[in-house]
Amino acid sequence: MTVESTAARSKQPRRSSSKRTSSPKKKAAAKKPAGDPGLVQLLTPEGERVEHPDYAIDLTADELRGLYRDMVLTRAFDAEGVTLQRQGELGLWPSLLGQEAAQVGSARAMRDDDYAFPTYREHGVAWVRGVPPENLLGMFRGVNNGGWDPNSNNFHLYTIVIGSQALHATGYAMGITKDGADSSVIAYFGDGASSQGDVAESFTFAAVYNAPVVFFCQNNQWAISEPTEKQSRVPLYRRADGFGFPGVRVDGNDVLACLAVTRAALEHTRSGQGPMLVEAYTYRMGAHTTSDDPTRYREDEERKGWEAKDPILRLRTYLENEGLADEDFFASLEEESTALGKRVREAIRTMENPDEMAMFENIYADGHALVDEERAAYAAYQASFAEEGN
Amino acid sequence: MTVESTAARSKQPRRSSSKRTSSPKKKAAAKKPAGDPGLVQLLTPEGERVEHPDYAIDLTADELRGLYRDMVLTRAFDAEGVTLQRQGELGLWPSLLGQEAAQVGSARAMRDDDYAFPTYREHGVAWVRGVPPENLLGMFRGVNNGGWDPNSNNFHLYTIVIGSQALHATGYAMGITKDGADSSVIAYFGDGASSQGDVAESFTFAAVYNAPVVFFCQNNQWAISEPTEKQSRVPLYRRADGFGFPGVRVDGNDVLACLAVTRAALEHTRSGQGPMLVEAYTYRMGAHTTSDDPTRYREDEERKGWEAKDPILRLRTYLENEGLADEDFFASLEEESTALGKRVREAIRTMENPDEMAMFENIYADGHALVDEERAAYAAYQASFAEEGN
Amino acid sequence: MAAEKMALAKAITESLRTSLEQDSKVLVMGEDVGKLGGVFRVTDGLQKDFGEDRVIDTPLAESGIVGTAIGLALRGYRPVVEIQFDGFVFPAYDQIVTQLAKMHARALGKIKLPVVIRIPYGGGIGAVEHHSESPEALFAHVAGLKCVSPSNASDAYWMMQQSIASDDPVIFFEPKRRYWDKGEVDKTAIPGPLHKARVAREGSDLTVVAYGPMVKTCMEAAAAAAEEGRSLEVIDLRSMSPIDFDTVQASVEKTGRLVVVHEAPVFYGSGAEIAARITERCFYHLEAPVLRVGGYHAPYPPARLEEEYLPGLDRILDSVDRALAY
Amino acid sequence: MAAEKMALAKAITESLRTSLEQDSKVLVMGEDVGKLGGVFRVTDGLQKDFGEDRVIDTPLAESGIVGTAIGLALRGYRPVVEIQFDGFVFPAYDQIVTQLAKMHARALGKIKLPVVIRIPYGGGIGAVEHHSESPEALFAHVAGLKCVSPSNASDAYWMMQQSIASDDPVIFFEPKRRYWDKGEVDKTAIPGPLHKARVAREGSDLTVVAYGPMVKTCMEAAAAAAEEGRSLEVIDLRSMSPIDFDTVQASVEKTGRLVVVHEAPVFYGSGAEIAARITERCFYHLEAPVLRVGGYHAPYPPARLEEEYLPGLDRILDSVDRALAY
Ligand SMILES: Cc1ncc(C[n+]2csc(CCOP(=O)(O)OP(=O)(O)O)c2C)c(N)n1
Ligand SMILES: Cc1ncc(C[n+]2csc(CCOP(=O)(O)OP(=O)(O)O)c2C)c(N)n1
Ligand SMILES: [Mg+2]
Ligand SMILES: [Mg+2]
Repeated sequence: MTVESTAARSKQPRRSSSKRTSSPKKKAAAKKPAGDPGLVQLLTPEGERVEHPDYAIDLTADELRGLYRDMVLTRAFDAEGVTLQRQGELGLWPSLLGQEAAQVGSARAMRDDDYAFPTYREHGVAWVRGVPPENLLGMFRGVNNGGWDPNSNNFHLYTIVIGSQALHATGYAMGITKDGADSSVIAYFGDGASSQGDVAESFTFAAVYNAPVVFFCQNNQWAISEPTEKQSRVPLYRRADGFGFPGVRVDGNDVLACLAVTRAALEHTRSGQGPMLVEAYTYRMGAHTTSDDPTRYREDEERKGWEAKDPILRLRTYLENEGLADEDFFASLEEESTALGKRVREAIRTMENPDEMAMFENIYADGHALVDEERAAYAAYQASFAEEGN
Repeated sequence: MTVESTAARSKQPRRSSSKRTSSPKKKAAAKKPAGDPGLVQLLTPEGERVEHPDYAIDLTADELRGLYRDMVLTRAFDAEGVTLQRQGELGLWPSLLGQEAAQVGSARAMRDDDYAFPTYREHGVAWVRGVPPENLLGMFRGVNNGGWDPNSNNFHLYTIVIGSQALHATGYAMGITKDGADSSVIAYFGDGASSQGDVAESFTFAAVYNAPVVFFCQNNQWAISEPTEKQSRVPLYRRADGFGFPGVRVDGNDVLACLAVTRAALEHTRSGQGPMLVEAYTYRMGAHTTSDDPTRYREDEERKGWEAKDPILRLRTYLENEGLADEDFFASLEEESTALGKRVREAIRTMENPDEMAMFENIYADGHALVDEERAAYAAYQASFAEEGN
Repeated sequence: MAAEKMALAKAITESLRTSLEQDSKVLVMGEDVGKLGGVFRVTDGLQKDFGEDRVIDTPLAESGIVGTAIGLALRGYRPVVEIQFDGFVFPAYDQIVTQLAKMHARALGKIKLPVVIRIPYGGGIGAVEHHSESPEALFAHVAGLKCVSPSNASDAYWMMQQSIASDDPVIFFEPKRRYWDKGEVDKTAIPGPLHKARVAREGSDLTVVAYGPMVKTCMEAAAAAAEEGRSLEVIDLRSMSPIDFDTVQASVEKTGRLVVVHEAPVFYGSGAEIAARITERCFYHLEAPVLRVGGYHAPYPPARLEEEYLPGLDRILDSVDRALAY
Repeated sequence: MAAEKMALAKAITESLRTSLEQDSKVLVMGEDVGKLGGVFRVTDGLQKDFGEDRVIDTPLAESGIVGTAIGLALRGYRPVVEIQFDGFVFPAYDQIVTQLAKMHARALGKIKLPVVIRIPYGGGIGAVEHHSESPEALFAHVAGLKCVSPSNASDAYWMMQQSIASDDPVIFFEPKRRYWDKGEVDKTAIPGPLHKARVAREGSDLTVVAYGPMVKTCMEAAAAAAEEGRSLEVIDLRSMSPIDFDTVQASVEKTGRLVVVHEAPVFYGSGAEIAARITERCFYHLEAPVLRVGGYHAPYPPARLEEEYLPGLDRILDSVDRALAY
């Protein structure tokens, strides 16, 4: 865990915290969500707390501010990623803008000993797991292909080949069962990824072996230029049913609902009932990556509609309305954001290129004669320039 | 169509045949199936006709005898395959014993212009489509890798890599839609195959493009030594639902139900509603192939239990009880079976080995310089022996 | 003379457009090929003009794309499939190797599968992992497939149409880092055969064989060598399966020396096949062993190292020097 | 002396058993590996003795098998995966090439993936399509993987344990048509390094390199050649990645001639790599070009033609003659 994470992740779900924010009075006032009854929501876009029969949540003011802070800081360094790409410091940046609640909420549901298998956009999950943002940026700068130690935060490397990590997550979860442990795993993937055979196979394996894995699908409505209807003609959460495990759709812009639903899903897996699918219904507010031009395939109207559902805004409204955070909190968080952006910027700008001999390293754990030969030949070749230079 | 098929496949579903066997009186007497309510059944193992609210069927005596004859003859030449393998005439034979109803029933539901994509065990489907049995045996003798012309009977080649053909079937169905035709496609595969990513991807493509394809899964309870529970923890027909199309489980040993359900499924696809999944619940009575030894992994008890549900037996009982076929019919069918066995045996025994130069043929439609070179070199090499021999 | 100057990517677009126009059975399919026009804009505008029925955005599943393309081909269509990047062809590898490549033989010729698989390949564009690979040897080894790669706009234009016209499956490797390089395209010309190599520059001291993105680099190397008084003959192979060994042989019989250059790792790469076969064909002509310049036996490195990883002028000339020193 | 005579398949069984006994992290997984003991009975009895938790029957999905094996390895396990036949490895190819091979490098060494993938490979058993292929070049080209193949029971026994002990992914090619061949296995011996070639027969006129199933055929060819007064040195390569070029080079420097033999198609096959590299290393020693004997550029043929397709004594000796005629 690094200092920037809001709170140390607990070894157990934080269910017994004492100070609760939703007083009975408040609870009584809570409304049923207005929208899709199949969509789990605990906080409306307008910042109103609503109850859901199956998913209760009861957080301290501290915890609520912590979730808010996680989302704000994630958004801040994500924006920095976009800027750094524009400035040529990064080759590419896949922004998570709009998906902060899905990522922070789900990741905050995890225990330290749980394991996250991300795709390439889970900067918010990484943040919560305590992976320093600079580490994430390295691969988009082109200095490595990942390179953080997955085991130091139980946060696997980003996986670019769509869907592959769902199987790694499942295998890891199978291993947990073999160890007799009660940890769990979250496999993150997108709406587009749901079409990959690997994801279907991971559903099969997880179901057959009762593996403790939560499949967390961020349906951000788009797979680059393709809307979700190009991947499925029914809501994605329903996919699970055909494999024999439950699926649920949660408002992916509602951090409370994401936290509550993922927590319940993780508990479900821990109890030996096998996997669960969570579809977080959200929106990719930005381009697919900095290389993408969404004006070619989607209307700005659509984006605008989702702006009203912003995950950060609604929690802020709630915090303000309930008097759970004061101006100082917001002001100091803004400073913290700026500082984080600066820190990331500086870290990137001073990030050194790898030594060219690194090409020949870490290909094999136990070595390989050809690699040795090629390394030596390359070194000799490089040395020949030095000689010529003499 | 070859002469041995019972009846010319009609261009339209044979719904308007005049002479019906189930008189109103009989209908009134029909019982609801006793077993799993989710399992569509029209003929009990005891040979009693039962009704199903969603699947009516009304066949002439001729048609019923035809189905019976198809099953008997299929079983006959299938048995011949096993014998020929034992005698060393074939390298391998995958017997369909027990699955005659699933195959004959589903195939009889097809129109001439529909297309079947089999796996490697659909001898009964091949039979109905009019593929001469000898042609099927060639690949198991090792004289070719399939080699019949798929387009002459709209029956694709056997596909050995599990699950692959589901995608071919789906693509073919997508082409039908593009052509504006109202043909349909059946993709055959097994319970084991349901785990393959390719099958899941075919579900996705078929659903998204509304492709007219019926996924016909013969759940024969085993994938070599693995019971279906190793592939799924819920009934396989439910898989479809998560992809947004209907699935139904039919008694796979009930040829009437298989015909009725597949007919309805094909109609469903023709109406532009996209794919449908049919799970035919059946049993592989024999070994996986002649190379397999099922005593290593399953109890003979199980097999015995299924013997009582034999697809041929129950139709015979029905025909006899209803007076729809007389002794002459059964006797002459037995002769016909013997004759077919003999014909296949003779055809196999006299089947010539391919010319060795065939190795170099049909690799490319438009030729390939290296193949030409290798062909020439091989011919020269062979000729060198002839010279030495002189 | 109808020659136009256009970028290599644009030449492919035009070629696809022409094919779509001329044959109603031609389809274009892949991820994001529709409205977006593909991540490299190679299919730009095609869906608008030919409709969603012929220019098809597919679900995100490469095995599904190739598998359904096979089915469409069985129904009489001629699908041109786009794989978004080299590193994403592997989920489709099974369908390509066990089905697409073998079905014609399996059917004793009664089935033809005119499917083109377009793969933007190779490095040099500063991309993240899986976006810079050169997997051609993994396809060329497989009988039933043909593998080609244009190095310039004109070849891109013609070879694409020839590939679509071919009744065999063709893996069409597009040198993505040359997409924006412009060249003359004469749409009225009569193109040579698809699988014939081209002598891109004549020379007498040593033959350099390359294809796709490396042709340009080798031409630059030849120019640099010329300044040092060395005459390199550069052959643009164009086709990795089949390989036009005759053209290479003729050149090596003249020069006596051969260097093969490709981006793909050298180990088990196409250079090995060329070296082995040309050595057999030209044993008495070779003054030096065939030398190979290519990628190392390593995963494609992060972008900041790719200049070191990829064969460049210096590494090519170093091998030329070594070959000439024999 | 503890040597026992046992069949090659049995030696693998014993080796797996020993590994399962010695390291509780070792798992065996695949289709039908449990009760059935695998279609070749290589895992016979293991599930009975080690339980379903360690000898795991998997769903019928090769990508899933390899993908979950990777996940298990990430959790600290050492999975030994069985692919039922050579032709069925391709659905797993993406996981092998893009994940298994590259994750160690992606993690800058912080992840190790000790996964063994067992592939019964090669022909000669009269099987139907997809059951007789030799896809080793498709794996050896890929950095991050190691590829080995034993030719005899003793090597099978030791190389399997060494592969399981290796912290790198190993593709373990089992010469299925030699499964029933018996050989001495000394379980108390100290085995040589996994990737070292072995001089299987000494000779002076010409070197023959082979691995896996072809070693026996080459030994027979050498015996036949000896009767005609020709002394062939036979090298059992044992490892296709890395390749022990030093051993081959030493031999070729002595004999001056090399024939490489494998079942896989020659075009882009391992023989190409060996020919190219040995020609470079031994340019002045070679009296003849390196000749290759292998499969044709064709899908593996139906069983009735495999004798013609596969390299046999005559075709090997024909190439030997040709090499000696230079
Ligand atoms: C196997 C594979 N095919 C194609 C790509 C190229 N690609 C990268 S992201 C992407 C879309 C992914 O969409 P989704 O799964 O919804 O995730 P999102 O980007 O929306 O987070 C595609 C097609 C890839 N990375 N891997
Ligand atoms: C991709 C692939 N993996 C493995 C095999 C080996 N294999 C042949 S049949 C079979 C079991 C198939 O079971 P199922 O799908 O239920 O069909 P059934 O044989 O019962 O008809 C297996 C594993 C194969 N042919 N293809
Ligand atoms: Mg998405
Ligand atoms: Mg089965």
